[in-house]
Amino acid sequence: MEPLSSYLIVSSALLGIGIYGLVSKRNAIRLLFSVELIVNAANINFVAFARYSNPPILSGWDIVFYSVAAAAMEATVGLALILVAFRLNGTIDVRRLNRLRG
Amino acid sequence: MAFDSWTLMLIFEFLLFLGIFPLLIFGWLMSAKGRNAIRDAPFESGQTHLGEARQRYMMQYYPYLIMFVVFDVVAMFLFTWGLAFTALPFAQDFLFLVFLVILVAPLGYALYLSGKTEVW
Amino acid sequence: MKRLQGLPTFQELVSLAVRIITSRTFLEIVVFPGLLNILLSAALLTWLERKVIARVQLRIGPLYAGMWGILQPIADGVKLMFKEMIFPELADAKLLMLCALSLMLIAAAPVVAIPFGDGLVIANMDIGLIYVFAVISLFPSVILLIGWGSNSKFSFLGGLRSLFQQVSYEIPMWLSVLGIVMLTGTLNLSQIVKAQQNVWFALPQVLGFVVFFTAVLAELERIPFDLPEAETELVMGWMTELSGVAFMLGFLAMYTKLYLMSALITTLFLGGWLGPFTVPQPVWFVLKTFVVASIIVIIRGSFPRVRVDLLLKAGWTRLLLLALANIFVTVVLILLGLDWVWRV
Amino acid sequence: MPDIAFLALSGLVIASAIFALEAKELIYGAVGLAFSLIGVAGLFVLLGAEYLAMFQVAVYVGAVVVLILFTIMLVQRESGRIVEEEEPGRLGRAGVLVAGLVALAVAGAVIILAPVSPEAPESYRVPLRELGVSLASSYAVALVILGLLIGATVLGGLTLAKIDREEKPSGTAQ
Repeated sequence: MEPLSSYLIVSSALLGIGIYGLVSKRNAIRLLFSVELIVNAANINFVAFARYSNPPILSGWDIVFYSVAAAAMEATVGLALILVAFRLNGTIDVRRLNRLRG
Repeated sequence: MAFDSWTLMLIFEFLLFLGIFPLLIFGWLMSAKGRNAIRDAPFESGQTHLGEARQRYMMQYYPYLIMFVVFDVVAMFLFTWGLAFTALPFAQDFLFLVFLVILVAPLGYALYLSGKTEVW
Repeated sequence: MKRLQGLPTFQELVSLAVRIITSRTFLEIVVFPGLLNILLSAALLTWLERKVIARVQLRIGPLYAGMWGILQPIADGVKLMFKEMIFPELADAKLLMLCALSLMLIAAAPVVAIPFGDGLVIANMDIGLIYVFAVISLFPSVILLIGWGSNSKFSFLGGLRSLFQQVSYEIPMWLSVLGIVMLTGTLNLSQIVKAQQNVWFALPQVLGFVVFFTAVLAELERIPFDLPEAETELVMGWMTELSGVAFMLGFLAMYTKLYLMSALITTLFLGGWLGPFTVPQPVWFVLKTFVVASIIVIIRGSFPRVRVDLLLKAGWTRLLLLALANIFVTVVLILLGLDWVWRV
Repeated sequence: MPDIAFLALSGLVIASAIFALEAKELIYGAVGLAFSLIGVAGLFVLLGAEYLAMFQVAVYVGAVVVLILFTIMLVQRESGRIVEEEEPGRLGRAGVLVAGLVALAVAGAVIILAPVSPEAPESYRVPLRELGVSLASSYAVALVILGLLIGATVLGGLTLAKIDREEKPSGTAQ
């Protein structure tokens, strides 16, 4: 069985990729991808820590349940926002969405 | 030779892949490759095709999609409840009823909106 | 040459191969509940469907290939293998082939968890039911991608219809089996079959059975819910621009799905491998599955099609309400203390 | 055997995450995201949380990715391709730098500070019924709040996405 740290390295790498996307991408949907990746990095950490405790803690899994559910809701509202932004401005490039006009 | 069930699942999928991937390659290799404007046209009942295929269709059913995402989550939570139903004390069973009742008004709104075709 | 000393000899390799091939696990994966079973059954179902529909419509159906045309599926397969794969201009050939491949992989995956007999299951998963549902829920995205990648209006429209239909009927399908999970307290499909030793779940869960059967018809895109590939409106729906081997894979995937969904209905509601006479368990199971599949086929021969918006609305209102009603019936059953009948 | 599985899965997760962000077409990016999320579900299976893995597959790949694909198809223009403006290379380099620093810092901090308990049980599966019990008892308040969140999502998402007649620039409606 792998050591705990290997899971943590994977999740850190995923977090890094997500932050890279948030910093360098300007397409709203790609920003949403980045957010999802970051949430998943956190979830891996939760499950890994819960699994490697002795005895394993059930709360880790419970929290990930709520985390996945909340992330799905976030994606739903985020995509609706992107849809509205596209309808009003004709683009989903976040650099163009800098005017606060409904 | 006892395998984990997920390993068995992967072995099964891999063998199936080994079975059908050569078929696809075979079909790709055996097929004629000539390009031809008429043959490559998308099927439109024999007519010359007009306009873009990837148009913006069917925004009308967007509420159903949102309800699906929401109810996916709800159903998964309900399955944990169903598993634990007999193990839980009676009062806590009905917590999930509260959980469902909260959802009634938003879903009613979603159904109402999906019926109003003029807002989509 | 020193390193080669450690390598096994040819005879050792052969005996190892023989041992693997004759091992129970391998036979289960490749022959009976596994590959050969589902591929042959799917092929047989294509023939059965053509024959039954022909009888319903006072025709004869396939006749020349083999006895009663039973070899027709093989002839079709050979024909399709040598057909050219034509992809329309601007279509994404790689994406389409990847999607056809993954359609087949997804369609066959549930067989891993379905028990064809007591202990005759490839992987006896504790979460078998949820596994099957999770795998089935991968279909809409693949179909949407096929519709998009084809660059054809028929495909795209069919893909979108299929997406909305599957999405609308997945939730009632999930909720209709919640009653069974509550009664048995397990997600393991073998345990669920064993729980039906006294009474099949079709009786106490009759509402759930009706909802599940209807939702399965919609998931399979069959009449009266065949809007995604309504032949008279949308040609072949999202499969319009698939051809050759890609079409074969998509078509086979649909029939594999039909077979496995019938198997799931049998497992959940009709007592799985259990039966009154001393017939081998897999025979009972396959027999029941084919009866369910034939009923689904006969329904195709006798019902008209529903309009798409009415269909979606019915899924979200009536079917969902029926599924919830089924849950409450189950709660009442448990509160009355009648659930001992199905305790494992 | 688990080592190979772990390496393959983490490779899948990271490679397809990068592909999701770097793919030329947004549709391919969404497919990459789906594969990455399936890989995460595989990691959950390795960690013994099978139900959670199925939850992840059904909710993320079955629902969220479908919604993302549908939105991409709605916002496309010009023969199916989204016109993405060229990202300046400066921004990409800055992104790599920031992300690398943050990832290194987090990895270092987490690994150093992690309370390692080497005697964790070798094989462990989440007991399904206890999971349900703890969801309904210890996290009862969170469950009700989740219900409120879900309701707010439906209301908010639909109110955002529907077209208001008064908002139309033409002003002729009504």
